[in-house]
Parts: sequence; C-alpha cells; structure tokens
Amino acid sequence: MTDRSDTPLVEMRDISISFGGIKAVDHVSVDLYPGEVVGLLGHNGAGKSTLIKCLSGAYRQDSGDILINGKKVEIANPRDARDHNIETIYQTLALADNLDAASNLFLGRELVTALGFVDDSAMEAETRRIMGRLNPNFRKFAAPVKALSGGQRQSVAIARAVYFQARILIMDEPTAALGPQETQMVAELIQELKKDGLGIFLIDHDVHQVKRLCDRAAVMKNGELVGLVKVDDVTTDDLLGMIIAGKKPQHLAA
Amino acid sequence: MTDRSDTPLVEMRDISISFGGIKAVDHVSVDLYPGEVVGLLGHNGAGKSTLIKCLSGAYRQDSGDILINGKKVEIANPRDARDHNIETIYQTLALADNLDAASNLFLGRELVTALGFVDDSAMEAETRRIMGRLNPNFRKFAAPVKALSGGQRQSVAIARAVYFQARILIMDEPTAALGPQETQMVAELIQELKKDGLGIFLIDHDVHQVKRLCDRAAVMKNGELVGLVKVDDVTTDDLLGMIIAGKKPQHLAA
Amino acid sequence: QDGPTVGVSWSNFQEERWKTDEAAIRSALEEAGATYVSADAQSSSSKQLSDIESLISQGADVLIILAQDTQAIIPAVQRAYDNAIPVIAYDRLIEDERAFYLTFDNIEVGRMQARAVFEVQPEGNYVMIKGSPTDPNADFLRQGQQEVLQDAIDAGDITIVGEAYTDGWLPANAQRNMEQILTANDNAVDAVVASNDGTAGGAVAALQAQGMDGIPVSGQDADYAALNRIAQGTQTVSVWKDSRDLGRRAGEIAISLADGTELSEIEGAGEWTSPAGTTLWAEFLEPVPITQDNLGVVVDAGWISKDELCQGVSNGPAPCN
Amino acid sequence: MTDANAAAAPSRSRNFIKTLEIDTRLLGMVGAFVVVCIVFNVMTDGRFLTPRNIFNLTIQTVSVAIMATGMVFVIVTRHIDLSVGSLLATCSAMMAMTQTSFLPAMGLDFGNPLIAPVAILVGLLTGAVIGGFQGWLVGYLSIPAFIVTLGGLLVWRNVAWYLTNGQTIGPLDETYQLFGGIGGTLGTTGSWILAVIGVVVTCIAVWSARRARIRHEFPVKPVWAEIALMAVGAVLILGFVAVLNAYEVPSRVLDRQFEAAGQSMPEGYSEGYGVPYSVLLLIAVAVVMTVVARKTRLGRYIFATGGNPDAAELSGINTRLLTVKVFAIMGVLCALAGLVASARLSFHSNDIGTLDELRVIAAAVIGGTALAGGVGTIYGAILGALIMQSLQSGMAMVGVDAPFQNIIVGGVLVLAVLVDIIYRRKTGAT
Amino acid sequence: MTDANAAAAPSRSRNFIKTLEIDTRLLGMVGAFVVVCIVFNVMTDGRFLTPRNIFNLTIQTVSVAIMATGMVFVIVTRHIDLSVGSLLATCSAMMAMTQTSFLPAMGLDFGNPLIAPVAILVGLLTGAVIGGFQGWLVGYLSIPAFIVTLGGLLVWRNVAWYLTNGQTIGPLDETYQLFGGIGGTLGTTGSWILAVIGVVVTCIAVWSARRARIRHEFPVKPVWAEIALMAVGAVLILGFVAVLNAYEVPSRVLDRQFEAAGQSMPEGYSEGYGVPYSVLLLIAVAVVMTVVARKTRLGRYIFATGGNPDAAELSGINTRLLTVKVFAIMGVLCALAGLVASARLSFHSNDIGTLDELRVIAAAVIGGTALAGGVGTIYGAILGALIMQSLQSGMAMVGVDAPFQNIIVGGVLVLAVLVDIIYRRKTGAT
Ligand SMILES: Nc1ncnc2c1ncn2[C@@H]1O[C@H](COP(=O)(O)OP(=O)(O)OP(=O)(O)O)[C@@H](O)[C@H]1O
Ligand SMILES: Nc1ncnc2c1ncn2[C@@H]1O[C@H](COP(=O)(O)OP(=O)(O)OP(=O)(O)O)[C@@H](O)[C@H]1O
Ligand SMILES: O[C@@H]1[C@@H](O)[C@H](O)OC[C@H]1O
Ligand SMILES: [Mg+2]
Ligand SMILES: [Mg+2]
Repeated sequence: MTDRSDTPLVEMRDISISFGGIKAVDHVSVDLYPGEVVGLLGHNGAGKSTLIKCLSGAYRQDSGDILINGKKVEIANPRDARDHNIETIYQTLALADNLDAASNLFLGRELVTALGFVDDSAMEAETRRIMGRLNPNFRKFAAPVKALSGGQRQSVAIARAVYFQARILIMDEPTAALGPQETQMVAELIQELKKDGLGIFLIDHDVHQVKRLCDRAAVMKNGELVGLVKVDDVTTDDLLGMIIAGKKPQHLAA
Repeated sequence: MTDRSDTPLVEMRDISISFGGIKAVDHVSVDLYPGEVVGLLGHNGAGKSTLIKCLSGAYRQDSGDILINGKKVEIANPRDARDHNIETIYQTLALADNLDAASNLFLGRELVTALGFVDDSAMEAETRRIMGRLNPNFRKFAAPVKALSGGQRQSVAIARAVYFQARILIMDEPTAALGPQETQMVAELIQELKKDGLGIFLIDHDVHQVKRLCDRAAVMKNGELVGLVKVDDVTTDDLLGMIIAGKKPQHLAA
Repeated sequence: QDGPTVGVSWSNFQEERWKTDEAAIRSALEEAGATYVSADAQSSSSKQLSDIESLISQGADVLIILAQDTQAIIPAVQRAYDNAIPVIAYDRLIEDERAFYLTFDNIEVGRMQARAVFEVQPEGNYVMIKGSPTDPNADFLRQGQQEVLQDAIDAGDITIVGEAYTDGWLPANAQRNMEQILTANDNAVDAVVASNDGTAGGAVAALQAQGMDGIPVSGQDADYAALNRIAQGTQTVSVWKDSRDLGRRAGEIAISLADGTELSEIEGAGEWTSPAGTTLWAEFLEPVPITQDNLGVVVDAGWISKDELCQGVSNGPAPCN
Repeated sequence: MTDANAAAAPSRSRNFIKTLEIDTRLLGMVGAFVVVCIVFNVMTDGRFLTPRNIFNLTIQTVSVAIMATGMVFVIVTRHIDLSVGSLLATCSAMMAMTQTSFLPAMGLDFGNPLIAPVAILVGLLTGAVIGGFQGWLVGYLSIPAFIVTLGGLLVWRNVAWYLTNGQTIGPLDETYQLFGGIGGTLGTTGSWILAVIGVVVTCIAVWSARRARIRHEFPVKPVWAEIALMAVGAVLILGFVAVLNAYEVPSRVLDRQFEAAGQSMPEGYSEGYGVPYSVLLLIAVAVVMTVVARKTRLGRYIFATGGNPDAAELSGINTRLLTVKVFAIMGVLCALAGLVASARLSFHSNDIGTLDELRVIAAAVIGGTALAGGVGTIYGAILGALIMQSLQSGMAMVGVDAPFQNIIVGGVLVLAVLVDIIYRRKTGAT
Repeated sequence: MTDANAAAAPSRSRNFIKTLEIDTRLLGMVGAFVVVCIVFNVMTDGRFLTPRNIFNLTIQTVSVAIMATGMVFVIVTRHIDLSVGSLLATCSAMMAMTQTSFLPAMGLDFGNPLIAPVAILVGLLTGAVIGGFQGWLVGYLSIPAFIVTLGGLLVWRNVAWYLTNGQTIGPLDETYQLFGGIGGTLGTTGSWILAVIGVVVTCIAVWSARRARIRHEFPVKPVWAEIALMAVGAVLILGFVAVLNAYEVPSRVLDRQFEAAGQSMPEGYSEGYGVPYSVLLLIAVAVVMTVVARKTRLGRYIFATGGNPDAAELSGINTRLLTVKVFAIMGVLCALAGLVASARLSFHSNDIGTLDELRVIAAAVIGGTALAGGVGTIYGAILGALIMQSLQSGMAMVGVDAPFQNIIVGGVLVLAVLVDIIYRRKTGAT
C-alpha cells in the first residue's frame, strides 16, 4: 500500500481560480503520493476539471502553490507539465480531429527515423499494440479521429496518456464514453500503473468505481473542498452524501 | 405496461449504412412502442450512434426503411425528424458553443414576442425552470455554453430534447458526464416521460441502468444486431455476455 | 511659414514617373516659399474625393489634381470651388470648366508612339499592348495610335494580329499577354505598339525569349530602364513627357493662382474644348519622342546620367559610343 | 506583490462598468479610436477634430460601413465575401444606367421624380439577386465562399464594365445625388428633431428591457445605473448632432442659393449642415442590422450556425437557405453602399468600389468579428470602418509623403488592434 | 434501380484506384484541369497544347506556385497572409538594389559572379525576417493574421518603393536572370538526366515505403499495384521532360549564339530547351515542402494545430513559435518567388507582385486547402496555381477582351471547383 509519511509526489496548496469574477476553485488543497490513486468527486460544475487543469498546465491558478516532490514548481503551460512527467487525459479528449489515431497518440513526441523524419509505420505499429490492450474491437488506424465513435476517441486519448512513462497521471472521467469491457480494461490498467508507482488523479462520477479503484477520495462542491477521505473509511452512501449535501459523514467530521 | 400488439411507434427495418466501404450498421431492425424505453447496448464503435442518427435525420441510411406509426417515412434531414416529433440528445451534444444555455435550449424554436422578436427574458425564465429539475447547482444562465463544465453542457442538451413535447425521444448516452444526483434526476425524468406515453431509445453503457430503466434492450456488435430482448428475461451478466461475446444467452437463443 | 499651402492629390503614386513630377512640383513650391501637402488615392476615385476633402480641411489654398477619373472628380472640384480654392487638372483631363488643364496631349503621345514604330516598320503584323482598361488615358493613347496606322491598315499593309489591355499597367501582365500572342501567331509579329514603358518592358522580355528582340517597340514616360533599352536597340521609342517641366509649371501656376490670378490670365494659357465639349483654360506641353537618333537629349537635359543610360551598352548610338 | 496592486485599480472601475453592463469589448476599440483622433489632432494643429473634418469623416465612412455590417453576418457564418466591391460596381452601374439610359428610353425624362426611386429599387433588386445567387452556390452547391466570391470579384466588376461600356456615367439624377453626403443634409432643425427622437427611443429601449427583466423576476441593475446609461446615450447622440450642426455651409454656397431664389443673402447669415441623409441611411442600416442580429430568429440562427454549423443543422435550422439569405442581405447592402458611393461622386465610374472588399473585411475584423466564425457585432464593424477611414484621411491631412502615409496606415492599423487586444486581456473581457 | 446501376460502374474503377492507393482527391482537380486544357486547345486550333505553350505555362506559373505552397501551411494553421505580394516586392527590391547598388558600392562590379548569390541570400534573409516578424505579431501578440498581413500589404509595398526610390531597377545581373525561365534551362541532356534521377527516386520511395510496412507486418498492396504506381510516376516525369525538350530554341536565338561565338550555325541544327531552372526551383520547393508536411515534426504540428489548436497546445506543441516558423517559411518563399518574377522581367518594377496575394490564396483554396484550417496539400496548391494560370493565359491566347476574359476566368474558376466537389462527393472521397 501507499506510504503517506514521505513527501507527497504532488501537493496542491490552497489553489484558487476564478472566471470573470466567479470562483470556479476556491482555496482547495489536495495531495497525491506515489503508487496512489486519488479520486475527485463532485456535482457537475463543482470545479474538478478546473482544479486539475492547473496541474496539467492548461490554466494558471490565480493563487496557491503546486509542489512536486516537495519542491515548489511553476507550471505555466502544458510543456512545463510534461517536463514534470505529468500526463493528462482531458475530459474534452483534446484530439486533433484531422489526424489519425497514431498521429494523435504520438503528438508532440513523434518517433523519428535515423534521418529525423517521422516514422509513421513504427508509430502505427506501436499504436496497434497499445490499442489492443484498451479496445480490442478497434480497427480504424488509418482514419482521422473525427470519424471515430465517442468511445473509440476516448480510447485514443487514454492510450496517449498511458503510453509515455508518466509519473503523475491525471484522468478526467476517462471511462465516461466507454463500454463495459473497455471500462474494465482501463480499470485493470489503472491497477497496473499504480503498482508501477505512478500517482493518479482520477475524476469519476461513479462512486462504486471510485471505491474500487481509489485509495483516497476528494469531494468538491461549488468550487470548495468538502473533504479528503480514505475510501476504506467511508461507504458509497457516505460519499454520495458528501457530493450532494456537501457535508462530511458524522464519524469523520472531527 | 407497454402494449406491444399494436403498430409500433417506430420501426427501423433492415437498416444498413457504411462509411468509405466499411459497414457501420449492417441490416439492423429494431422497433419501439409508445410508453416504452428500448435500451441500445454494444461495445465502442458497435454502430449504436450511427443507427439512431438515421432516425434523427443526421445520416441517410444506404438501405432499409423507417416506419412511424406503421407508415413508411423519409427522413432526409433533422427538420424532417422534428416534423415527426422526434427529439434527439446527441452523444456530441450538438450545442452552439457561442450561445448561452437559453439560446441553445430554444434553438430553432425560439419564443417570440407579439412583434415577432425573440423573447430572451421569457426563454431565460423557462430555462431556469427546467434546469432546476435537471441540475440544481446550475447558475450560469448568461454565459456561452463553451464556458460550462462537461456535465453542465450535457444538462443543457437534455433540457433541450425534453422541453418540447416529443413523441419519440432518442438519448445517446445522456448521463455519461453527469454526477450521481444529476443522473438520478434524469432517470426519474425518463420514468415520467414514459408514463406520458413517449417512446424512448436509450443508449447507455451501464447495464444496471439499462435493466432499471428499459423495457427491452437491443445489443449490437460490429454493426450487427446481436439480439433484442426483454430486460426482465435476462440478467445483467446475460447482457454483458451479449455485448462482449456477441451471443444471445442460451435460454433465449431459440 | 506665410507662403500658400498647395495640396496635391495623386491617383496612384506607385508608377515610376510621379516621383519625378513630385520632385519638380516641390522644388517650384519651395522656391516660392509655399508648403507642399499630398495624398495618394491608390487608384480609387472615391478615395481621391476623400483625400481632397482632407487636403481642403488641411488648409490648402490651391489644389493640383492628377485625376483618377475625369468625371468622378467633379464633386471634388465643386468642393474646392465652394471653398474658393482653384484647381489645376494635372496631366489628366477634368471635365469641368473651373479647372485649369495642364498636360501633355495624350492622343498626341499615342500618335507619336505609332508614328515612330511605323517609320521603322511600315508594313506587317502589329500587336497593340494597351494600358489598363480602367484608365481613360489608355483609350486616348489607343485612339492616337489608330489614327496614324489607319491608312496602312485600310491599305492592307498592316494587320493587327493581337491586341490586349494590361490590367493595372503591370509589366508582368503585359509579358504574359505578349507571350500568348506570340504563341498564337507562331511568332509572326513584326512590331509592337506598347502604351507605356512598363508594358514595353514586359513585351520586350517576351520577345527576347523568342530571339525577336530588336523588332520595333514603343513606349512612353522615358523610364530609365526604357531609355537603356533604346540604347541597346530593344525598344524603338519612348515618348518623353518631361515631367519636370510639367511639375515645375504646375508649381508656378499654383503659386500665381494662390496670389489671386484668374485662370485666363495665366501666361501661355489658351481656351480649349475637350472631346466631350467642356471648354477650359489649358496649357499643353510638347512631348518629345526619344529614339536612338536623339538619345543625347535626355542626357543633356539632365534627365538621366550617361552611365545609367549606357549601362551594359557597347558600341551603341550616341552618346553611348 | 506589485501584480496584485496593479490589478486592484482597474478592477474597481471594472466593477463600475460591470454595473452599467456596457459591453467592455467596445471600450478597447473606442480607446484606440480616441487615441488615433487625438494624435492626428495634435499633428494637424487641431484641424482633425473640427466640425468640418468630423463631418467629412462620417460621410467618407458611410459606404464601407454599410457593407461592413453585412460582412459581419457573412463572416459570423464562417464565410467570406470578396465580391462586395465588384457587386457595388454592378449595382451602381445598374442604377446609373437605369436613370440615364433605360428609364429615359422608356419615356421617363431626366428630372422626373420617379427616376431616383425606380433606379434605387433596380439597384437593390440587382444586389439581392446576385447576392442570393452567390449564396445559393455556397449553401446548396457547397462551393467554398472564397472561390464563389473570388469568381464574383472578377465577374461583376466586368459585368459593370459591359453595362456601361467602360464609360463614366453621369451626372446622376439630382434626387439620387442627395444620398451623396454634403449635398443632402437634414439641416439644423431637422437634425435636432432627429436627435430628440433618438434620445427618447434609447430611453424607452433601456426602460422596457428593465421591465421585461422585472416581469420574469430577474435581478436588475440599480436605477441610477439605468439612468446613467440613458444619460451617456443621450449625451453621445446630442453631441454628435451638435457637431454636425456646427459645420457651416460655406458662404459661396449660400450666396448661390439666395441668388438662385432671386434674393440676396442677408449680412452675417449662416446655416449649419446637420445630419447628412447618407449618415441617416447608415444609422438606419445599423439599427436594423443590430435588431436582426439580436432580436430575430434569423440573427440567432446566423450566430448559432457560426458557432457550430453541425449543431445548427441538427437543431433543425436550414443552414443552406440561411446562407442564401445572408449573402442576399450582403447584396442589398452593396447596392445601398453603391448608391451612397456613386451619389457622392455624382457619377458612376468604372473603378468604383475597387479594393472595397479588403476595406470592408478589415472593418469587420478590426471591429472584433472573428474569421473563425460565431463572433461579431454590428457596431464594432462600423467603428472599424471609422478607424480605417480616420487613418486614411488623417494621414492625408498630416502631409507626409504618399508612400510613407501607407506605411503608417499599415502600422497604426496593427497597433490599434493590438491596443484593443491588450485591453481586453487586461480586463478579462472576451 | 437505375441509381444502383449507375453506382456500380464507378465503384469498380474506384476499387482499382483504391488498390493503387492514389489520393483520389487529386483526380477531380486534375480532371477539371484537363477539361480546361482541351477546351482551350480546341479554341486555339491546337496551339494551346504545343510544347511551346506548355513550356510558357509552366514558367508563368512558377512564381505564384512557389508562394502557394507556403500559403498552404499558413491557411492550414487557420491563418491568412495578405502581404505576400508586397513582401515579394520588398524582397525583389532588396535583391535588385543589392546587385545594382549596394554591392557595386562595396566594390563588387557589374558581372562579378558573386553578385547573384549574395543578392539572393539577402533576399531570402529579408523574407525570413519580415515573415518571422509578422508571425511573431500573430503568434505571440495574438493579433489576427488578417490584420497583421493587411498592415503588411500596405507597409511592405511602400518600403519597396522607398528602397528603390520608386524607380524601375534593371537590367539585372545575368546569372540572376537565369532564374527567369526561358533564359536559363537545363538543356535536353541535362533534363533527361534529371528525369532519370526523378524516376529512380520515385521507385525507391515507393519500394522503401513498402518495405517499412512489411517490416511492421502491415498489409501491403499487391506487387503489380506497386509497379503500376512506379510506372505511372515514371511516365508522368518522362513525358513532362519530353515535352519541355521538344520545345526548340528559335533559330534566331541559336543563330545569335553561334554568331556570338564567332561561328556560323550548321544547316538543320536544332536544340531543345529542356527544364527551366525556375521550374527546377519550383520542383525542389514542392518536394521539400511536401516532405516537411508529411515527414517532419514541423509538418505534423502544423496540421495538428490546424485541426485543433487547443489540443495541439495541450499536447505540448509550442503553437506560438510554430506560427513564427510558418510565416518565416512563407517569407522565404516570397523571396524565391520574387527572384523568379524579377528575373523573368529582367528588371524590378514597383508594382511587381501586385494582387498576387489573391492569386496565391486562390491557388491554395482551389487546390483543396480549407480556410477553416487543418486540411491542404502542396501538390493541390501547385495544381491550383496551374489552373488559374492556364485560364488567364488561355484567354489571352484566344484573344478576347480583358473585361470579358475576367468574366470567363471568374466563371470557370467556380465551375472547376464545382466539378471537383461533385466528383469527390460521388466517389465518397474527402
Ligand atoms: N473557460 C471557462 N470560462 C468560464 N467559466 C468556466 C470555464 N471553465 C469552467 N468554467 C466554470 O467553472 C466551473 C467549474 O467547471 P469544471 O469544468 O471544473 O467543473 P467539473 O467539476 O469538472 O464538472 P463536470 O463534472 O461537469 O465535468 C463551472 O461552473 C464552469 O461553468
Ligand atoms: N462520419 C463517419 N465517418 C466514418 N466513419 C464513421 C463515421 N461515424 C462513425 N463511423 C464509424 O462507424 C462505426 C460505428 O460508430 P458509432 O459512432 O455508431 O459507434 P457507437 O456504437 O455509437 O460507439 P460508442 O459507444 O463509442 O459511442 C465506428 O467504427 C466509427 O468509426
Ligand atoms: O504616363 C502614363 C500616364 O499618362 C497614364 O495615365 O498612366 C500610365 C503612365 O505610364
Ligand atoms: Mg469536468
Ligand atoms: Mg456512440
């Protein structure tokens, strides 16, 4: 199990960010240890995606600090996040619709030949390998991803985030559009990655799945953090209560 | 309960459609009765969305017929579908990102004042009313929908489809991005609409939800129909077996 | 500064010659202690009207106008008149009797072009490279050219085998049109009447490609490159409208108009009636056709230096020998 | 931190503006415009901001501004129209030929009061038909608008050439010429009446919007804010009219008028111009187009289609027909612009409208219309046209060399938009 | 049903094409082009498709085609460049002044072999710097490309004017003039060698692509299909060179050459032109740009950014820097186009490149580049330029009047694109 006495892999301290005067994230602090999965829960518009986008470099927080391995870091853009080995599956998937699956998977990190040219065959071969583990029915390797079904697109986005050796993985509702078998395969993958020592933020609306996959769960409501609990200490109903009523369960509300 | 001896509300007969030579939907027939919810299940890319898009007017089938109330109809575009009182929640939501929630909700059917001008206040008031029933935390009535969270956008798309008195409702993974409370509210809404005598096609990956909400379930695999079963005759495991293995459960495989 | 302000409205300053005109006007004005202000209409008669309104607001006491359109400029003249500002129609006609017309005769320029070519090549196949279809001067020029050639055409000595407008007077367009005419006629072309030096340059480049450079080609404006071609023998004539004279005259007239001189009292002015029937006070300067025979004139007049004229020419005509 | 301090000050004024609910996008552009005006005013020793020059500027802007309002719709729906200058020429040619040739041939003589209205009608029809045809090619045959209107750019200019046989046509009908600007104005009294009507309408509009919100129990801004808004509107309208009225008709012109009436002008007599009809036309176009954009289904569909064409189609909007309508509107506006432009010149000339496509698109883009579609405002486009025109006429007044003028115009254009962008980024407006 | 029957026939040939895996998007455009050529050939009694005219056409196309390849990148990234014609003028002015004025002033005399290379280098640098600067304004300051390059259109043309003092500069250096077209060709032998190299490279490329697929165990097409592909490539290359070689140097030109060498021309002597250096330059540009587009990261990022700018940025692509690069490439290509254009004229004139922005953008759009971004091909743009040029040159040859020419060019332009669209819709290619 995770050792939480060390310095955390990620620490987000007192993060706030607002859009046009309205606070989307309001003084939220969460942390993440290596080999741990932290679930992020909350109603629609609670601020989950916005919070993790500060970590992935898509947004800049208005205030608050981000620490990686105990050291304060500046994440001004997605390239900075990549430099810290942070990979993200965005809720909107962030795919270039006009490119095929392989090009999207390797976007920004293309495999190249000895001459420095992009090696399409090699990338396609790798893509076939990893997609086989995520979505066994997937065949459309040559089509631009805009011709893919919703779930197929999501598989491509997942493949992209897990292919490269990240240390911190952010998954924003990764299985929302996936079928039961595909969802199961992603769950197994998360277990594996966890074993490899990655830290994972998982945003998911399915409290059962969170109980199953996560070590801890953070619940947000209207931009604020309701609580950060160990999933073993709470029931799914406790979690639902936190999400809907915005209150910590009695026995933890110290 | 639904009376299935009458003429069905919708009958899709032998529908096929292919993209660039590859069959996305391959001779599929399903039907739908008033007051009935038919679930559509299948792996990612099975062809569910493509099938219902033939009914909603987004695609034209290559072959096969669509009958409404037993009469063959031509649905060449979304306007034709509307004329037959078919409303659709698309998987991609189909929102105009630059307009606010009210404008999206009433798009194509704006409320107008006596002088024929669009009545923004009236539409906003109606929007507030219906969104209150779907997403109690929703406040962003004046913002363009591109500033909304994934789940908030989905709520707007749902509101749009259910506001107008449809007779046939198509829901393509309507709760994929919704939180637990919001999902529950949609489930209740479906029950209500069903009581009002609507026919509903519901695409959903959650077999439990399908068992709970649907009367019958059609399962697709690689564009073909695996089977159309009454949900009371099957277990969730039976359904999963149909989705993954593509075989009808023994006791029904007459 | 107490001298008058003179506003000059150019139709399109991009063409080479106006630079020289401007310098001449400027120096004439400077001598008299007047202020020069200007605007470039970029080939748009609407912009020209706005420009002139601006120049009037700016406090111009006299206007010199190179009109983009002979008629559409009339509201500008009206505006000037309402504000008691005299107008000089510079180089191009303005169909309004309140303007003073100062120009080289464009039909005469056309005649000179055709005459010089005709002298060298009194029979055979002619190609007419015309100016921009939107510039009225293009048709004046063409008219003059036709007058000279008409008899020979009627007699069957001369056949016009190709004729093309040149969009925007662009040399590149003239070159392409010439290439296509040559191709269409299997090079059976004996002379080219081009309407100015830019288009002549394009035509000569096309001829060169066929080894046909040397056949008679006309032009006007005495562009440096064209004079150099005459020295080299690839162009026959460039009708020289010494814009320094025109510019200086314009400057002088502007000063005296500013002093309150009436149009009729301008020295050298005479009454003249346009083809459309407008009678105005006008002064015409003589254009000079420049050929190999009188190349020295442009050098003597200080228009071009001998080095520039003779660049790359060996054993040419005087003064390049 | 300095950053936080710096942010504090604007945020207070931002709150004030927010309470007023003024469109903050406008302010950056207005700011850029004001800067341009002030700089020119200094450079021309105060000649730029005289009633006379302001009067000229407004008139000069009209033709491009009218078309720019239509271009907003075209660009918002993700299309482009390169043919506007040529279409203007064809409409103007049709109107000119109708009054100087077709109608006289049918027995309506020069000076007949029917000539102007019929000619204008013919022009508007021409614009609508050609525009609609181009829209049909774009909408129903799916040919990219760039190609269709590039073709149009070539075709219509030369159709105009053929119609007039390459000649300048005119002088045009006297009534027709009233739309040209300085020749046709409301006069001071008429202008004041117009101003008062404008103020009243503004107040009613603000107040009835408030009433609608109250009816649906939405929050409303404080009464002082509403009144302030009305006051700002009133001051702008009255100030504008006052300036136009302050520009006096030159005494030579008055002299002539009295002479024509067989009288002699009383000593010290003077008269102001007031609002020109062409400006009135622009105001009418602006109001109508703004109402269409904000208050009609058509406008709603235009913006929806621009935001997401697929979504619009799936929502049951006939986006093809919509395209036809948008281009037909553009065509009608080209005809109106052609009316103003040729009336101003008092002739139809071959080169009329040349390069206007660039000016019109630029006006729309400067005014905040995004070429990616979905975003744009009518008033922004008009302001954009005004900025472009100020730059061009201002330069002619400053008296630098002609080529240098263009360099400066190009540079300042980029700078003005940059100011606007920086302003918006600073205030968080988008 | 008739519908089904009608569909059957094309589907068989479609399968054949599919096996060959030729880009079907190309075919509609090629078809439109062929139709244009044939019509002109009939109208000119067979003169349009002579080696001589084909030679002319290729040369006339080069300058615009070179810029069009760069415009593809610009438009694919959802930008636009209106400044190319003006930038061409500035680069051409720099090159002209360098050779006739700057270098001679530094002691390099007229005729010195260093003059041409240095002048060209200066031009390329100018283009890269100005283009890069505009890219910086677009990428880093977020000013819309339309505004930046509209400003550039005004600024650079007049900078060119200042550089040359408004004068036509020439005649240009002899070596420099070699890039003008007919004055500098490879000759027949050289051209054949080039053709053979081209064929060999094509075969190797096809074969090594096949090998790569086999290595990764992907399905490959049948060997006959690969060989057929090579054969088609070889025939096209050899045929093109054969045509250019078949155009013989006019005897007058040869005569003069012998004369200059002090000899007299042998009876019946003849010589073919072969491939002009300018066309060689275009081919090189096309190959390099295609490789960049398809085989380099830069190209991949350009298309990704065009497809979804946000996704590209989130994938760690520095889209701002990318914008600078794209515009810098465009600038360099403007310089190359300026080299060809001025060398062809043998002098630099003030108005060189005027209106080229429209031609260049049109070439790219006709060639299938979508203004919405993300889609476009280099060969398409070149084909687009060729179609435009064929129309214009063909019209000039047929000898119709300029205004009527433009009407036809405009109409045929729209028609050609329509043919392409219909073809693609029929075959289901996108
Ligand atoms: N770019 C933006 N501009 C303005 N407001 C935004 C923007 N992005 C998010 N918001 C607002 O911030 C709030 C939080 O949004 P966020 O996407 O973080 O929610 P979420 O918890 O991820 O919800 P969901 O479960 O629906 O994905 C919402 O009210 C949303 O409308
Ligand atoms: N516009 C299109 N062009 C080409 N192929 C398409 C297009 N739309 C769908 N397809 C293909 O058709 C197949 C069926 O897609 P569809 O979207 O119907 O799947 P689905 O069952 O809805 O999957 P999901 O559960 O992921 O939403 C997929 O293989 C997909 O790639
Ligand atoms: O001198 C010429 C002028 O008269 C004409 O109008 O425009 C072109 C010039 O070359
Ligand atoms: Mg979210
Ligand atoms: Mg689907």
